[in-house]
Amino acid sequence: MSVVREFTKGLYKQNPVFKQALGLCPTLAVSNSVESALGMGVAVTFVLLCSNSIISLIHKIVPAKIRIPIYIVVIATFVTIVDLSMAGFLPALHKTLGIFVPLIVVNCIILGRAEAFAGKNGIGLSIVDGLGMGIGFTIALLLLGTLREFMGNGSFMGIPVMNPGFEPVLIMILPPGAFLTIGFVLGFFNWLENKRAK
Amino acid sequence: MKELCKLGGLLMLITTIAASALAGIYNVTKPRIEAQKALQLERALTIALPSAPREAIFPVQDEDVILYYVGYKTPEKKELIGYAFVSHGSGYSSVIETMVGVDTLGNILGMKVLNQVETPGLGTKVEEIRHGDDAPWFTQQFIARPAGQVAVDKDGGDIQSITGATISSRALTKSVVAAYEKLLADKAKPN
Amino acid sequence: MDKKYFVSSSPHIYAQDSIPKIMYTVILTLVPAAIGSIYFFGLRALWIIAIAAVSAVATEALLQIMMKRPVTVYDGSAILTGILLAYNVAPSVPLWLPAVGSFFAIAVGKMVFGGLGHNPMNPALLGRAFLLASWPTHMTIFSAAVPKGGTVSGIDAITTATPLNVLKAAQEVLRHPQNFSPAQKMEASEAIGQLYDSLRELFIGRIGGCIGETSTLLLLIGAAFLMYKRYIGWKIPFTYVGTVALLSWIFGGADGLFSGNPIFHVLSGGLILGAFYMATDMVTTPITFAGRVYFGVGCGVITVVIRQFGGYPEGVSYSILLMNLLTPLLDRWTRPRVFGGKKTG
Amino acid sequence: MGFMSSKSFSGGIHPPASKKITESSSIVKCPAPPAVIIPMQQHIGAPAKPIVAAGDAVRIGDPVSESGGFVSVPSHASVSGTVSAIEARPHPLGGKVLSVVIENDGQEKWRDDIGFDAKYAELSRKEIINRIQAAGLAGMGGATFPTHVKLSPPPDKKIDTLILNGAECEPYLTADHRLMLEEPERIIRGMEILFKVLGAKSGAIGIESNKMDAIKVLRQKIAELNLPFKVYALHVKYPQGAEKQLIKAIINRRVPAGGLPMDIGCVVHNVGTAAAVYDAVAYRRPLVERVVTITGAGIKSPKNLQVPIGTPFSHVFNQCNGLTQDAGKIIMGGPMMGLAQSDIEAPVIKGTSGLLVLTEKQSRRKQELPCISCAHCVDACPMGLLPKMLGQFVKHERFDDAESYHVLDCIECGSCAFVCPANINLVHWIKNGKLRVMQKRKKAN
Repeated sequence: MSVVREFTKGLYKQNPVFKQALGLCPTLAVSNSVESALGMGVAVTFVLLCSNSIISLIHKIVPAKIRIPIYIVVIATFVTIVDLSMAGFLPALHKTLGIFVPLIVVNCIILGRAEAFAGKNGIGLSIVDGLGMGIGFTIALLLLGTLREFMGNGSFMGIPVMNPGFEPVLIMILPPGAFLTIGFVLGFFNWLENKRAK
Repeated sequence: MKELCKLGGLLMLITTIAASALAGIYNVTKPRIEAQKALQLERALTIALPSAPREAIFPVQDEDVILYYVGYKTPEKKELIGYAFVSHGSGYSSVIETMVGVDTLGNILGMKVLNQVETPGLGTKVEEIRHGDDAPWFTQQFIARPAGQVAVDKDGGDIQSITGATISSRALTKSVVAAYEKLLADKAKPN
Repeated sequence: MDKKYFVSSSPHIYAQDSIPKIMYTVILTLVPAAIGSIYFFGLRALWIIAIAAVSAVATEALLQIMMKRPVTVYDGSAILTGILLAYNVAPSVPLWLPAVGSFFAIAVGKMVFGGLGHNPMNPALLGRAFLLASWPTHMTIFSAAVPKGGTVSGIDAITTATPLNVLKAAQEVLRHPQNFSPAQKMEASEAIGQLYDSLRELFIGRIGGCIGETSTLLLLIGAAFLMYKRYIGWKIPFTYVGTVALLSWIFGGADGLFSGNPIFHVLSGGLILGAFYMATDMVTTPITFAGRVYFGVGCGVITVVIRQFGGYPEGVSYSILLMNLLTPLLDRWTRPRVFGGKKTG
Repeated sequence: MGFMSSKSFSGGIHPPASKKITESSSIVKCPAPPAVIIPMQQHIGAPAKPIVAAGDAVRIGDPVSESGGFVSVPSHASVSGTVSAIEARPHPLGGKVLSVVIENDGQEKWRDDIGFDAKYAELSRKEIINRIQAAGLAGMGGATFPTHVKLSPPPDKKIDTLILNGAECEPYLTADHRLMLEEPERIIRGMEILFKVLGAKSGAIGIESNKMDAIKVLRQKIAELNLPFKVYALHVKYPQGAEKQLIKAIINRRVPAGGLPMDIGCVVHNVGTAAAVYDAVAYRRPLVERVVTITGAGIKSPKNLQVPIGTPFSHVFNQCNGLTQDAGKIIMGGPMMGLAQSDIEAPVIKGTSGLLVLTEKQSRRKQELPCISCAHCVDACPMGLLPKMLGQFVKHERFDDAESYHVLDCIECGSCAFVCPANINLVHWIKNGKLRVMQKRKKAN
């Protein structure tokens, strides 16, 4: 039962972006198209999964005083792995994501889960938690990416879905569009929550 | 003191493991990354000098710096087709890097934008491929024009600039002219 | 003797001003400019103004109904926002553009923050910024907007660009002479000369530009009435225009310092509309005496910096939006001296 | 604004004067009511203590109470008759206050010792102050500060200027105006006494220039009596009669924030008070009646009446043929700073300068709208405050901020609420804020 709960909490109830407002920097920066959102989501999920499992394995032998540097080293290692592999196998995506792949190191979702969950739980639950959070993050990015790409470019995954007369709302794929979109999406979820609470 | 050594030792251990893991990954991915880069260059060169086979295009270097490429009809350096070079122009929000190919008279044979981070929807239209086309319409305009004299309509030339993105359009034309002049200078240099 | 009398805190008499009265008066003073724009650009200008105003009112009413709040669209503030937005778009834009702009201005610029009185930035300008970022091609092309009896630029030979666009292009040539041919340089200096000769056209408004910004004369007629009614003060508009005049005299010329033509810079672009109608928006500007002076000067500095050194030929709307954001700080820094008190904070 | 004439102050407003209604009606004596109600608190400071008991017989001018401290004054019977009760009665400042109720016997018998004292000019400073306190004098402009206290500054404060306040800047009110026209001699003689007691070097009377007739009359009287006083015609602007603004306009000095006029060597008295000082010192006559302007669209026949202190409002209204059908609001004082009354049985007190009755239509305030930061209140504030901010601070219970924005310097003149296009009652919020800040300070001590 608790495995299911640890997995599903990241999807909505404790969604890192919508509920905890973590990892907003990459969320805002790379959600201008579905493709980069998906790439970023998968990259973060992979790093989260690996770092959560390694940290849950070693947290017992890591002294509290140096746990943060060690966590960072672990995370940075996996991020570099992702960065190099992406450059090797998916060069186009690597070019679009650019600096934001290395920046996953400082993404607070990953260190946050390490501190809040993996550093206290066993490997099994930590993997489930990392997977749930990673997928939650990916869902958030995909939602934003879909909205922004649709409005700002009239396309989905690069395929035009609007008729040629459509004039895209350019601002939506520019940085201000990210803030507008996430503002409205967060507002929507809060409104939903308030309505449910009543 | 003892604790410090213990902590330091542990940190050392972890970083060593991480470093070794990365070294392994690096070795695995390095050839692929280089291959990707080479592939990109190759594609650009093929677009820039469409009638020259890849094996017949040779870089001209000054020490380690590639100055330009020379393309022939055959790998045996017979029948000179033209030259390819990379131009750099400051656009609206980035440096636009373009591979340009010219024939021996300086007429443009082909062009491919290598790198640009212009405003999406405006400056990025330098790479826009219109529905039904197979090459970007903006750079297609350059083909067969003398590289030393290309200019956008606003500067009195024939290249129709991108609506709302005069700066990016102008950056491209100006960089091509400048890079072509550099090519002439480089060619004049004794190798 | 059972009669109940009203009891309330003093004072017991009030001035006759009210928010709707202020709003409708401002709208009224914008009418001459509207008539001017219809004369210069044709009926399409009227359509754009009407669509923007209707869209603004509809958006506000709709959101208020959705949020179950009292509907207060009768206060005139939404209409004013719509009209000002329409004044800030080119007469050639497609008709859906002002509708979308008004929707954004009211929804995101005003209602999101809590409605009238709570918005940190001028909603009309925010709407304009949104339109400019979203559909830059529609917002920056004036070639289809030739005013009756004039040209877009005020120069016979140049038909596609506004005076500020022409000036910017010509200055580019003159400031970097090494990149251009002698013929181009000749042409540029001639263009600048002709621009400076077209001041009369600029003043009347027989040039291209946004719907409401071109006619300095008609705008000033309205603004004078507002000043007479004391709905706008002298501090922000005069310091704003003064700063722009001074700085463009110093930095605005192509022949080095102190060679600019301040009158040309004041009359062209959206400065008069911005200084008298948007930098004076009560909600988003400082309430203190000194705050309003700094606000005007700040707007002027930013406008000139954008015009002279920025990527856009015009900087009025961004300068006002940026200074709007500084308003709370300006109010805090410039608290007036209490009667008989020492200078504070 | 920026350009400050020396005969004015910055800020302020121009409300419609509405003085035409009563400015040409001469002061008429109001017949004494069947019973008067003398509250023990008619002044700022400690309440007075009753010294009569139910059943006692009193004549006009007999004290019915004694001072409850230094900052306190006694009250006097304003009719002759019998004390019928000593009990809490409705008070114009709100609530119920201990009052002496006297049944009028209609005899109008005065106390014996009241009469002209030809040697009053020879009295010592101390004796004059004692007579003034014994006469129960409190400022008649409305603030009701005990007069003798203002005449006894601490030794380190040298007073060089005496200012008489005849500005009467409140709309509608004409009581001071009529008094200046009809009784210039009492005013100037009273001023002479005050001048002497304070040892001042210069004396000035400030009158708004919409009362040129009064200015002329007083100037004539001063010349006639050969006194060194000056009469200044001031800009017609509200609140020209506020103490600090009046001083600024006449001698161009600013009372420090939180300070008193005596800090800059100045004392201000109302013209009505000056007249009462003359009565008290030269005639030993206590303050038992005063001029009240009864005005407004809700009054059938507006008048200026000489009303015995303690007369219920209802009786005063009857002398003016009563209220109209649509009378909606009764205000003691002027429309800018006056107090709305809920009970028309409350009595006229020493600070009652007017009774203003507005119609129902005039009484309804339009619905409050959101503040649009138009800054009209900032421009109007004569104290250099930011009323908009103060109102918002109080609304959000940010009393520390309100204090640091000088909420306590507000003089409650009402200019900000008058001009507010959003119909926000800023004075209400600011009064609240002052109260809370004061409570907080008390607690801290």
